[in-house]
Amino acid sequence: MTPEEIKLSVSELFPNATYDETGEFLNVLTDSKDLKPMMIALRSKKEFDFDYLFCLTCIDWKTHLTMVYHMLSKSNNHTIVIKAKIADINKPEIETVCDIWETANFHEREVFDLFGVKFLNHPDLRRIFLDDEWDGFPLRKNYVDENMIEI
Amino acid sequence: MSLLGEDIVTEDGEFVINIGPQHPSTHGVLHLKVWLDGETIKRIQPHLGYIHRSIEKMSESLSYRNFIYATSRMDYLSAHINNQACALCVEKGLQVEVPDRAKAIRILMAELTRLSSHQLWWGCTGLDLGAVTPFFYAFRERESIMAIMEETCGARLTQNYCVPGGVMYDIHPNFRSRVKDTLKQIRSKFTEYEEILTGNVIFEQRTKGVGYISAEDAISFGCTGPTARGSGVSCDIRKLYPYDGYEKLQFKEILEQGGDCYARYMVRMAEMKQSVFIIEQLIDNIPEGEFQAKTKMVLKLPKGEFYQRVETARGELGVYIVSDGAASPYRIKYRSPNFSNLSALEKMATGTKIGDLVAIMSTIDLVIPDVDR
Amino acid sequence: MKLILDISFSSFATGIHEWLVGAIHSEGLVKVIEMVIAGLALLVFLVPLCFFLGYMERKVAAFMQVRLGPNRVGPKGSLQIVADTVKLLFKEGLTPNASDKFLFNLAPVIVVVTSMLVMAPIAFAKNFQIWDISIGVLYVSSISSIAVIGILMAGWSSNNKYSLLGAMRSGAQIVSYELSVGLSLISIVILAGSLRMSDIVMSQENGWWIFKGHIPVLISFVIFLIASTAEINRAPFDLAEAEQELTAGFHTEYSGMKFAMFLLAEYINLFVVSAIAATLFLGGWMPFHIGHWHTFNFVMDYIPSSIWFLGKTFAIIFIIMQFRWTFPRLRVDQLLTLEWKYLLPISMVNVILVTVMAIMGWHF
Amino acid sequence: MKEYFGTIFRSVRSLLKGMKLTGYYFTHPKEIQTEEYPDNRATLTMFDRFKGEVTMPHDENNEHRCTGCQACEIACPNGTIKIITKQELQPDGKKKKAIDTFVYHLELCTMCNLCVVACPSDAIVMGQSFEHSVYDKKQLKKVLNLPGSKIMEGVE
Repeated sequence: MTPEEIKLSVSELFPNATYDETGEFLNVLTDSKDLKPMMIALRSKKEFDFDYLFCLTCIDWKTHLTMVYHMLSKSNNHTIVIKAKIADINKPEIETVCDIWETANFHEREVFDLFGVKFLNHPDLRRIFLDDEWDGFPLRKNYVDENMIEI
Repeated sequence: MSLLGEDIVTEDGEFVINIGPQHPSTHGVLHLKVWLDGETIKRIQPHLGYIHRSIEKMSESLSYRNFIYATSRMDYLSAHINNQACALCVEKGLQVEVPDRAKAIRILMAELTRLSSHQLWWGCTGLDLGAVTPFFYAFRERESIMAIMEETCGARLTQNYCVPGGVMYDIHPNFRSRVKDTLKQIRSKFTEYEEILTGNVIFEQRTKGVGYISAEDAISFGCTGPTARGSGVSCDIRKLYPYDGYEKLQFKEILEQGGDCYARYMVRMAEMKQSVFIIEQLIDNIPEGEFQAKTKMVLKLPKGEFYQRVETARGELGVYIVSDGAASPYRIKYRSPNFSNLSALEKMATGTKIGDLVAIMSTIDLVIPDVDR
Repeated sequence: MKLILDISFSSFATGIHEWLVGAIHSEGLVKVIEMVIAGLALLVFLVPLCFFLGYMERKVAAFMQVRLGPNRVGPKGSLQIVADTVKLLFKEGLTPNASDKFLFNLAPVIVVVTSMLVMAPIAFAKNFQIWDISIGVLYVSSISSIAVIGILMAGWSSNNKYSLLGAMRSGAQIVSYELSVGLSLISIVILAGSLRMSDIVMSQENGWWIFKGHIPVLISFVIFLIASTAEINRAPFDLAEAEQELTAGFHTEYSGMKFAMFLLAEYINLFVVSAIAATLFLGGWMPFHIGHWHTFNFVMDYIPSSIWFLGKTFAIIFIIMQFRWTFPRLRVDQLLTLEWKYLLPISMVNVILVTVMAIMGWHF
Repeated sequence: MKEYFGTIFRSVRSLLKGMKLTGYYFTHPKEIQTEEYPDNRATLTMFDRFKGEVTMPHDENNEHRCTGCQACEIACPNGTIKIITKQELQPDGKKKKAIDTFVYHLELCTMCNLCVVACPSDAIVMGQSFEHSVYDKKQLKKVLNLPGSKIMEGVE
């Protein structure tokens, strides 16, 4: 499907979603609460069939966090980017997608580790790179480490 | 006695061993916690982060010219391809047209890198399965590729040859003849590889039917590169989303349907031949012209997001740059192939023996710095 | 030259015996002193032998792997292994706190002592044998299986999970491969009609068994080579150590001198296995003779018997080393499949064939 | 039964193939690849582009080409280079910026070559030396401009 067609089909299902087509891919902007049903639909509906989640990350915009999901459909060969806004930066929470794509398991643990986003219903949400005792979330913009050397 | 103490066997009778972080076959500092039943693996839990260097955080404070060098230290065996991905992503943001000569040089270097990486992998696979000798044969050929790298880029492993807009300097005058000699040497040694490892009955038994992963699982786990192509998933970025002029070249995407260690092995063996084929097409047809496009002294990407993916020797590397218009990236994310491939390890290895775990790890071809970043 | 050497061994021994009898008038004491002398002679022979085998292994491996190998210490690196031994001697012999200390220290001794005991009935040259026991072959196969106790002991007492896994693997492996080794030895015993080593060697006066025994003996020779490689835990059957899987297997926790003893045992075992193969299948110290070519046979006789024996032994050692540096390692279940599905049935059938051949007198 | 013996036959053949190859290399010592490194130090030459360390070439008059513009310092991703400048009195009475010390921290350098590329006056080049190990970390901090050196005539 072309980005326009995807946009039409998505907006039929989720009228609240907004779109951003300035970049390379079609960006669908949504709220963190609406994410899970949208992801389930994108994975299971035959016309979308986004079976390959190739990138999952988070961006700290200082006022809020944005989860970014890059998805691809191997069968239909189209790409989509879902951006879920997490408004509460002090206690960020979002539904996990690792029951839809297995790869999300590790990537969500990475985001939890470095951004502190809590993924609800994640089967094994532990820090993946840092120690369990680590204080703070290093990729947040407000993270300060007294050992950090400024060059 | 002490053997029945809690040190060795857990309360519910499970036998847990820690493979790594210092272990001969984890290829770095991977730490696997393995639950065993006799020799059979019941569960695996990878513990990562032993060489987490926060390259993503570092890059946020470096300029667009400077952050590229750090990616050589991610997947150090395909350092050039990592650099290429970053350079391509920055070029996408700047909308710079790269000269054809630079593109050709980049592809040549990328394929040489892939060749050397696969050769090292081949040697290590033999080593992991207990055959020490292939390792030295592989390194013999790899050495001549390293000499090419050293002559043109000035370094053997962490070349830092790609810069936004092209390559750092032109190829060395000896480049063509040296590449041709190397290809001749490598072509003649492929039969040796087959004699000592591929056709060996012990090797076949160790790899065939071991570490199976289905195509659906491979996609779901986000496996890419030879790991996924061994299961029949078409995922070669060079074919699907060509960059730097791969669309003009003739080569095959290697697919195997087996899904086991042997299929992954065969994919890589065939990819070596494809790389040789690509280099042979290009080596006499390097276009004349500039090796670097003119760029500004200080690079500033426009506000927006840029995603570039390339095919490294291990799979799909994605570089995701979020720019706020400043001279350094606001957020940068490397979607590293090994991180996703590693997550499929548990799926592949559950129910196999310890010896198989070693075979599986070596055919996934893990590079731990790329996992940890 | 040949005569001098051959006579000297027996006359030397007789000379010592007579001198001892003359000096000490106690039969028992003379026996004890003679035993001590023999034991010391064996030790004096073994240490340089192991140095040489270590050097040989490194060089063979290096040449097969397109590299030079040790070339720093001594001429062509020949003293490298001596330097390594000295280093091991001076290293601290660690004993883990949680280990069973008595068994932990006993294990390497058992492994070394058993491998040395097997040396006793081997005929190194004409008339040069420590103990020509009448059940030589049986003695060899029974004593060599004690080594597994040492390995199990080492693995268990280290209180290390890798060691335990390695020891268990080794136990399963040695117990099953013992059968094939035994059966292939039996085929020669049937042909020679004796268990005594000297008789077996003498029975090959007119040709070695590997030539006289047609294909069945060739098969049992190959089976013996494979099975004994497995029994001495060498690659491709080195599952008990399996560096890439179990780091160092049963001797993970050993260091210093105790580790050196395992190494020593490995090389002695290698030599013993090759020596037995040479004795049983290739005629021991017996020179190479062809039927009625008297001139040829005469020339062959001029080569000293000890050279013949060592030459054959080292040829087999080389083959076993080449196995190690060529093949990948088997997995533990495949190892057992190989034994129970292939080697054992074949050697059983083979024994029957040999028996038929021996009864019918089809061999030369 | 046929399959059973076929397996044996094929296995033995594949194993012998491998042994043939190792046997070939054992009997052909000319194929040996080992470079006897410390022994061949006298004859060992690195490739001319080899990136060993950053050096500042001086000519026979003890003059270098560094203007102290700090482009390399900005280009360096690791803070390897620190340039301390001073104001030098010119013969015509004007003051001109010049380097006092060019500090190079070898322990931080990743040999990425970005400083050499950035230099507008070709004052620094990559050296060929690669034996950098020392017993004290302090020895890795180097001053590249030689004592008493000054800038070459005509370099701006």
